[in-house]
Amino acid sequence: GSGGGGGGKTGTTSGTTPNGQRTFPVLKAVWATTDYMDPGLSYRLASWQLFQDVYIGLVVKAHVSCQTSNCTKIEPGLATTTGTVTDGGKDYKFTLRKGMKYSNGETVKASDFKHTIVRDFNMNSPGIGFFGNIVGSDACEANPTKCKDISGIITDDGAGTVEIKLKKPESDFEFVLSIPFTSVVPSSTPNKDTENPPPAGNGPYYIASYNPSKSFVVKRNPNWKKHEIPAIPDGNPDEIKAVMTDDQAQSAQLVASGQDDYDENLLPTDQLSHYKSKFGDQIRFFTTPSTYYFFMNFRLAPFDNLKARQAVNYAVDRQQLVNLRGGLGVPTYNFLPPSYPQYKKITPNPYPYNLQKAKQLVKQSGTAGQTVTVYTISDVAVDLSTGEYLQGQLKKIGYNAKLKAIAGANYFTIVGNQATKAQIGFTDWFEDYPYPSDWFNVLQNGDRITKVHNNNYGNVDVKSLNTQMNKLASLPPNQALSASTNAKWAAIDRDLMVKYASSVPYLNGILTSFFSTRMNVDCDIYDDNNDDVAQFCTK
Amino acid sequence: MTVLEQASESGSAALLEVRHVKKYFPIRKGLLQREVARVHAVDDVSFAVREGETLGLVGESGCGKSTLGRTVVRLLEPTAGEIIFQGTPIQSLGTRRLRPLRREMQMVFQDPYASLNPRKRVGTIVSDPMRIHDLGSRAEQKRRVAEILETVGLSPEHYNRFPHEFSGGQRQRIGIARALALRPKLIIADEPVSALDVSIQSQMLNLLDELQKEFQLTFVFIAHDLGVVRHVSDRIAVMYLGKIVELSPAEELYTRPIMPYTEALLSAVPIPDPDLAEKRERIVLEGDVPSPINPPSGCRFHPRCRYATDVCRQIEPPLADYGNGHLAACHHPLNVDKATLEQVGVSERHSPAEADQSALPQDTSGRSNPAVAPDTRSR
Amino acid sequence: MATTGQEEFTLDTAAELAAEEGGAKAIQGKSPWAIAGRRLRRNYVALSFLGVFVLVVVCCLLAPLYASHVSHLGENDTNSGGVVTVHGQPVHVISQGGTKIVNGQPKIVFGGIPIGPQWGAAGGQYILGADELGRDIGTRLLFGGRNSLFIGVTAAAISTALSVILALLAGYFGGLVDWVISRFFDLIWAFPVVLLGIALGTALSVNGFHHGFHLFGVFIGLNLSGSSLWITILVIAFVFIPYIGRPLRGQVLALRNREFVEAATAQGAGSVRIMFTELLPNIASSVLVLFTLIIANAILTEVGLSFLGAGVRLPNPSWGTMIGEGSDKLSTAPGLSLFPGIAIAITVLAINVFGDGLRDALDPRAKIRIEHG
Amino acid sequence: MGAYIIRRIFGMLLVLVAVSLIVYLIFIVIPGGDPAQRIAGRTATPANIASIRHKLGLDKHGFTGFFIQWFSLVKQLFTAKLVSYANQTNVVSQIKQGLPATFSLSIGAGIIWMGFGVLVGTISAVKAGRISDRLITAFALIGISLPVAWLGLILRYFLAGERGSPSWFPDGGYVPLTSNPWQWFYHLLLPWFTLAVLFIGFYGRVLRSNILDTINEDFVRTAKAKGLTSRRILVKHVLRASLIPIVTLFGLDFASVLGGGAIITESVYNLHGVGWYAAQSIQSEDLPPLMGVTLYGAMFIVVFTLIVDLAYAYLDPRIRLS
Amino acid sequence: MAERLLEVNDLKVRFATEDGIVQAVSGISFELERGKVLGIVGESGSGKSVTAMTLMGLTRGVNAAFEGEVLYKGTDLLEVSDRDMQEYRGNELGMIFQDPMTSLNPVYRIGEQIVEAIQAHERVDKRTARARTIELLRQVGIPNPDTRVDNFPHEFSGGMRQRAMIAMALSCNPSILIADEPTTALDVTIQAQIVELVSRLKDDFNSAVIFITHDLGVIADIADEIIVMYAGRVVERGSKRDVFYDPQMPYTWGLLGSIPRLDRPRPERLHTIEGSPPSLINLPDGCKFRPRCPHAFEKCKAEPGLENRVETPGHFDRCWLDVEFKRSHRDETISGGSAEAA
Ligand SMILES: Nc1ncnc2c1ncn2[C@@H]1O[C@H](COP(=O)(O)OP(=O)(O)OP(=O)(O)O)[C@@H](O)[C@H]1O
Ligand SMILES: Nc1ncnc2c1ncn2[C@@H]1O[C@H](COP(=O)(O)OP(=O)(O)OP(=O)(O)O)[C@@H](O)[C@H]1O
Ligand SMILES: [Mg+2]
Ligand SMILES: [Mg+2]
Repeated sequence: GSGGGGGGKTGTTSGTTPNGQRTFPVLKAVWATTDYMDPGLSYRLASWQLFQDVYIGLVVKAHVSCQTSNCTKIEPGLATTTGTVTDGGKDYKFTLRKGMKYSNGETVKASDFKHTIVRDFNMNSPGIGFFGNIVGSDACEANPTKCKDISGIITDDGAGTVEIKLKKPESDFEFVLSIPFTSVVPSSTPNKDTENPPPAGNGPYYIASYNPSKSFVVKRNPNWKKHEIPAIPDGNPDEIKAVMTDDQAQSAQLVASGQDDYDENLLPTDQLSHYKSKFGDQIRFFTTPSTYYFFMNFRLAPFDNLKARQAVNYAVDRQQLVNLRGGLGVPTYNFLPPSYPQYKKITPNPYPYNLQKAKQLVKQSGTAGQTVTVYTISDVAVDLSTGEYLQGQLKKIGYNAKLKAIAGANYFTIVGNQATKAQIGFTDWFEDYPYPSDWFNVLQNGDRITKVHNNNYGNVDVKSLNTQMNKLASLPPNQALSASTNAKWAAIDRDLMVKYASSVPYLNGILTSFFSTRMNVDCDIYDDNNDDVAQFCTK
Repeated sequence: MTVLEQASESGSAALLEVRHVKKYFPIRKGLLQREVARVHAVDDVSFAVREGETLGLVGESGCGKSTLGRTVVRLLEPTAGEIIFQGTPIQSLGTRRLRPLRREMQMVFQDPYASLNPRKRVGTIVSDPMRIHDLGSRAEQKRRVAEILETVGLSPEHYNRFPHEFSGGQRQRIGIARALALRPKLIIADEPVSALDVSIQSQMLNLLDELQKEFQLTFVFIAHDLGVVRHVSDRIAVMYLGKIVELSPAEELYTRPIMPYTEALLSAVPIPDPDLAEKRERIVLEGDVPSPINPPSGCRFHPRCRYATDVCRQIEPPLADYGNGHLAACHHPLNVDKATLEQVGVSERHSPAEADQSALPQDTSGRSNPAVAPDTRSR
Repeated sequence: MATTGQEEFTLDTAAELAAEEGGAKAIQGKSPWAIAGRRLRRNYVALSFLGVFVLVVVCCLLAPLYASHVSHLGENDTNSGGVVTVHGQPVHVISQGGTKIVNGQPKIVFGGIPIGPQWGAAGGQYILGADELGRDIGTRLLFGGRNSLFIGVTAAAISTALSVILALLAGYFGGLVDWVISRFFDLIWAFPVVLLGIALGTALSVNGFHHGFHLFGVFIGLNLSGSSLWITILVIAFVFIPYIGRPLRGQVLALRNREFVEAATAQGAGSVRIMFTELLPNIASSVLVLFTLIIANAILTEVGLSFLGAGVRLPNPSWGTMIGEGSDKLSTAPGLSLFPGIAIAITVLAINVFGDGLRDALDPRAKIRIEHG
Repeated sequence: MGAYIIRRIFGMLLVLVAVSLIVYLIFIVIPGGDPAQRIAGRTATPANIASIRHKLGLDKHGFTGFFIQWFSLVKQLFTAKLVSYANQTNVVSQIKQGLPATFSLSIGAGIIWMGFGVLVGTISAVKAGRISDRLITAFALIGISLPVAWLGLILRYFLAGERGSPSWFPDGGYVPLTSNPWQWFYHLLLPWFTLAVLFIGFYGRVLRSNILDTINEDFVRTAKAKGLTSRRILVKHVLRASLIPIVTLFGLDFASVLGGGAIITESVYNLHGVGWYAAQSIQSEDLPPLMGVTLYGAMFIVVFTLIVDLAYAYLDPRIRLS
Repeated sequence: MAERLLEVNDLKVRFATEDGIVQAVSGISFELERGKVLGIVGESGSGKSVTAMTLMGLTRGVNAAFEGEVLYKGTDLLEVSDRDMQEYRGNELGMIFQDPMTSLNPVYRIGEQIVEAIQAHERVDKRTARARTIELLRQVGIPNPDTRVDNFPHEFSGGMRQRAMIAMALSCNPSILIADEPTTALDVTIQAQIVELVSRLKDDFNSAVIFITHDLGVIADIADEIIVMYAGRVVERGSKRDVFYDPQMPYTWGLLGSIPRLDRPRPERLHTIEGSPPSLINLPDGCKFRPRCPHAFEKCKAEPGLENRVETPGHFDRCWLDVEFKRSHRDETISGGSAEAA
């Protein structure tokens, strides 16, 4: 459609939010570096945090704080509703809002959605693994760069409708539609990394320029109409100017000195108390829906032995691993993070720290004295120390433990390769979207074990639970979030962690947000894994 | 008669024969390290050394004396020519085949400081050659070293000392001892006394003399001091720019130099006698020795020669025998009487059609050799 | 003719020395080495720094004793949850952090700060403090020193040995051999040292180095696991080759034209004999000086590589890895990188000062360029 | 001369080819570094990986595969098309972006270390044996004994940053000269000195011993016999001759720093220059940027080696280039 | 009587070395008049160069000690400060060294180095200085001086370099030219050129020359007065004819006899001075030549003074032997075996 409609109503960049006059001209920020500034390619928190206000999909995650509200809720985005589901959960229909425009002036069309998914395939996007359940995606999966069309996606630009046909019901499909890989970009976007400038945005902002690992500038989308999508706030800063660095100390100092307003990086754990005492409430801490855990390989000795796995669970003092992060973590024995409705805290504490018992179990298992290599990431100091800690503990309980540290960029590829034969090691998981199948089915499901690029690093394979997970992952949306389903997920969590001791979850991460003194931290909404920059306000 | 014929004719066999030896050093340049020029360090030199004699080799710095010496003992590979030692051509022998011959010919070097390994004890330096050739047991070697040290005038106590603890003259003795260790037949001495003070130099010359008698040594004695060469040599070869320009029995060279270069060289030798020095007429040669990269055409001495004529510029004079084993390469030989000249026939054989009248001997009969005192001339 | 004039050497001191040495006779029969030794013996500064170096080495060698009798913690023994008694009071080795519920609100308690230097207050434990896993810095410093020194000395030795052989071959044979070896030097030289070191270090540390062949059932080659110290040693040894090889080749080239080499050839000595008995003793003093220089530089290079994660692999301690590990805890536990840094500075300084004295005594003109930037 | 330079340039190209081959060799031994898997990301399908493998030519094996892959890397580098395996950024443009920081660091540090090195060396040689010489020598020795990484950390900790101690200097980072010259200078002061300390000590010592050697040269005696003033002898005869080897050193050191060799300094101070980029790529075991940076660095070293040789021939007329 | 330029009285020079104290020069005295050539001969290490360089103030240093006087036109040069000494060097006293290869700075053009010497003492502009340089080069016999002036030292041959050194030394018209073995490194033919040049220029520039050599032949050509040095001492001093025809010191005889001479028949054996020169650190007692002297006797255990023992005035020696004894015995040393051979 033409849909140029009431664009002229406000037409200016100054505006107000429901909270009153809170807009301000420039937010200066320090950001972590990221891999790409393209929703089809990027798979990092640093860029996804921006994308939530720039690249909008058919549906969106609620822009609310997980600390206080239910942040797992899905709300309509480009579509007018969260979709009409028919055919027992196998057919999703959406109607686009009228008159939406990209920042480059192009109109948002239904066919852009299909183009976006095809583009993902063509670019070998890391997101294409999410699209395997769509009818007609097989050819594209087999030969992504040659992908032309996906028959299961039917769009009608005139009517503004998008219909997606699935091979079988999928509990989390609505959630999948909220991640940046499905955020709609104009059909004119080339099928490759655009680098600078990134693809045109369709949210309240667009990324005006991007200088990889150096800086970016985000501006208001001139074609965004006020309150255009209810779930998405219009945003306060008129412009966001960010420099990018991974040096936590430097980035904190830039904000401390008032040169910048917001530190997207974690505060250096070493200086937490210093900053806290000096800047008090300008620093906020958020527990994220993330779990740090050690995987143990079910297929390799000694961890093919339940007792050995239990011994490791007893030997890991969660508190010490929290200490390693300077206190930025909540000890856990669950696999799922607490913010999930499916979470049920495992009580009583299944594995109180007990080296004696651990040693005993190792002895009983008959694996004592075996050589165990602990894998961890070499270029993140905390991860390295965590690996060293585990190695030290394994030594104490009777293994001949070795350490193997691998560069972060390569780490998961290497431990995810069966040829590596990684016995035990560090790993963590930050959700893609807030549904348990993103955890259990990806990370703990024996049916999903692959030869390379395996995400189930421990090759966890409990037949009965596999079936259960598969079943729970293929529910129509109306059943996916029911109380009984939630309870079943919680049971899986408990069985895996306690009965099978499949992994050693040890903490849920806490992240920091550090604001300069001119910022009003009360506006800070920590949603999912990120602050929502659009909602920042000054004092 | 050629040099070589001359050697064999004289009865005793030639120990060393050098035939048309050339040694050019390439000068490389450019993208592919092409050879753009050559230093004609030794250019077609022939001579023979009889057993037991001393052949002196004199010439100015850079004329190729050392290069010739080194080529003869195969420290350098000759560019062309033959080197026949004890009847064996050695110019292309491999290292292995050469080794036994090395026992028979040794070298003494000029610089008493550079020619001894500063990190070795005297005993080791002198016994090394025996060790290389596996001669005798350790004890025997040691005994022999003591013997040799004594022969060259050092005391056996010096066995364990290092070269830096010796004076120049003593070092040179060590160098000689090393050369003697294998009881060689031939010793090439490359300016063995040039670096020494006169008082030490005379000790050395006497020593070499004694050794020659004692061990029946044959010497090729390189020097630039005409006085020294005369003292030690039976025959003397004068080199100029890579060529032998005159070869003569020792005394005759001083009394009757044929080549103007020899004449000038002799006249330049300072004489430690104020009256004689004042009296004598000096021939001061103009300029320096030309570059051996582009040696002058014809006679190589012509740019500095006061008798030079056109023929000298164009035609290279051959080494001709003026009788009595006295050879010279010159278009204008000095101190030669008509009869000899005719017999040699320089003008007919070596002056082509354009050879002018001037290619005749200069009349030098009235002039004595300026360097030599009258009383010796009569001898 | 004139002496170097570097020393303030007046008539009085000379007279004293002459009397002491019993005049010129005393030096008779002494090798150049003995004379250099005599010079060195007079250089009290160099000697005392040699003493410092020896002390460091001895301390590091005694590390196991320290671990078993003083700190009661091994080099890799973690003790993160542990408690020590300081002045009779129990103290957590690592301060305990986490979230506490205060007034119904979760509140973050910062933790993970290791105990600082106790200087004996904890009965020999944690004299220099603990690291973030509760390991004893003192113990690790000594064990780390063992590794660092071992790496420095071994790498320098290997590098020097290889360079000497290459320099002898190149300088002696000249021609094609020289061309090939010189180009090899050029090639390593063309790499920035640190970059090449890190690249090699990183690449090899992933899976180690396993190349070689079997000959009659005996394995000939190198079989190193990724965490082996030998990887770091070989990498450092490799990158320094041209820095020693080039100056030595120059010296050999100059020596090769000296008359004593010709004399040896004229006697019929073979190439191997000439290289090893004529040439080698004459470059030996330079080799020695370069060797000390390279030890110092190898230790420093190890720091650079380990700091960038391409050197010694954790949990093996080395001074370099300790600095790297401590680098992000400078404000809460400065000792973590401060102590190893000081240890390196002292050790390297000692080697450098002694090396200087050695060079003055042996007096070769050794010049060497190495970057650590 | 012209032919000489052409020959040298030809030789330089050969060295660069060899360097690229070695870097490539070093990195193919990393078994886990399969670029295809890495590009594909954490949720990739086997097909996805296969197609990337094909695109990169990784599916070709054996000897030819080796050369095809190497050649394609080098070709892409020279056509500025080479992209990183880790995040697909263009290597050449990343290096270009690092140039301002690296050049600022190198040039500033170079001026400092050369200036101070010459000063220190000259003073201590002229005052040889005196207290000032001993002090300078001691400082120079300490300077070359400090590990750069440690020195940088300690300086950054004590003099910069937000750690309770007064923050006299900014805590790392680079401000472009064009955006704020003062901040540029201010941000670079610490890195300059950190990088320069080692060189100052080293150059000072080398120069000192060169001067003391030169003072004993015959031509210096001649200059004295001419009746020149001691200052003129020092400057015109002694320093001139003593500086020649220093020029060589400087050329090569400077080249290596310009070429991204100041990896540690750039990393410690988080200066996003070429060295920092190299460190990042090394940590992520990312071949293409390393190939780029190494070749870039090698190019500087090779070019400066030529410049040094030319300068040498100019400074010392005895040397004839051939 | 010509102007007396230089008077050296009992000059002593000692150096401290790590092996002990070197008595390089122990009591040397002489005078020098304008227009005269003083030849100094002696073996290596006898202190010739140290004497010459001490005159120029070039041996000063922390490890050197001096005694005695060096009076140049009445001023004691040993007392003159280093800074003021600059005025004398080059200007009043010019010096040429043995090794022309290393004595010129290889990195500056020949012309530049001479211009520098001129400008050090005279306020003249570059152009004038250069013109003078070219003139000087012409005077010392360098062909095409106007182009050669811009050559580097390595483009000159040894002889030409020594000529350039002479030009440099003479550039400021010094009253005294000190030539320290200027011909030793050169070929005989070139040596002859240089000797001739020096004696010619001495007259052109009206200066005095101290000519150091170890070659008695060279000195026979050029010197007016001769000093024979041994172990840092003057052992004989006299006019050229005195020293050559009436040598009083057995050491001088030995020197004369050791030379294989072209002007005499070849002797069977050369005369030699046995042994080698003494170490300057541990000098023998008494006459320093005693250990090597074939005529040494009891008295030689005390060191003889430098005295005039013959009828010719100005002829000094250090020998206890009786003059008559010497006159009757010296010929067998000097002429060696030639007497028998004749
Ligand atoms: N290895 C070499 N490469 C190139 N040229 C050389 C080499 N060795 C000698 N020459 C040249 O060959 C010529 C002859 O040199 P040689 O050393 O034989 O002279 P010489 O007569 O021994 O002189 P001197 O009296 O100075 O020892 C000289 O011009 C010299 O420069
Ligand atoms: N600056 C110095 N320090 C110590 N010793 C010195 C110094 N200068 C000269 N000597 C010593 O003084 C002695 C005399 O040396 P000098 O150079 O005067 O001898 P020479 O007669 O010139 O000998 P040559 O003929 O070898 O030039 C030598 O033993 C020398 O080692
Ligand atoms: Mg020679
Ligand atoms: Mg002298």
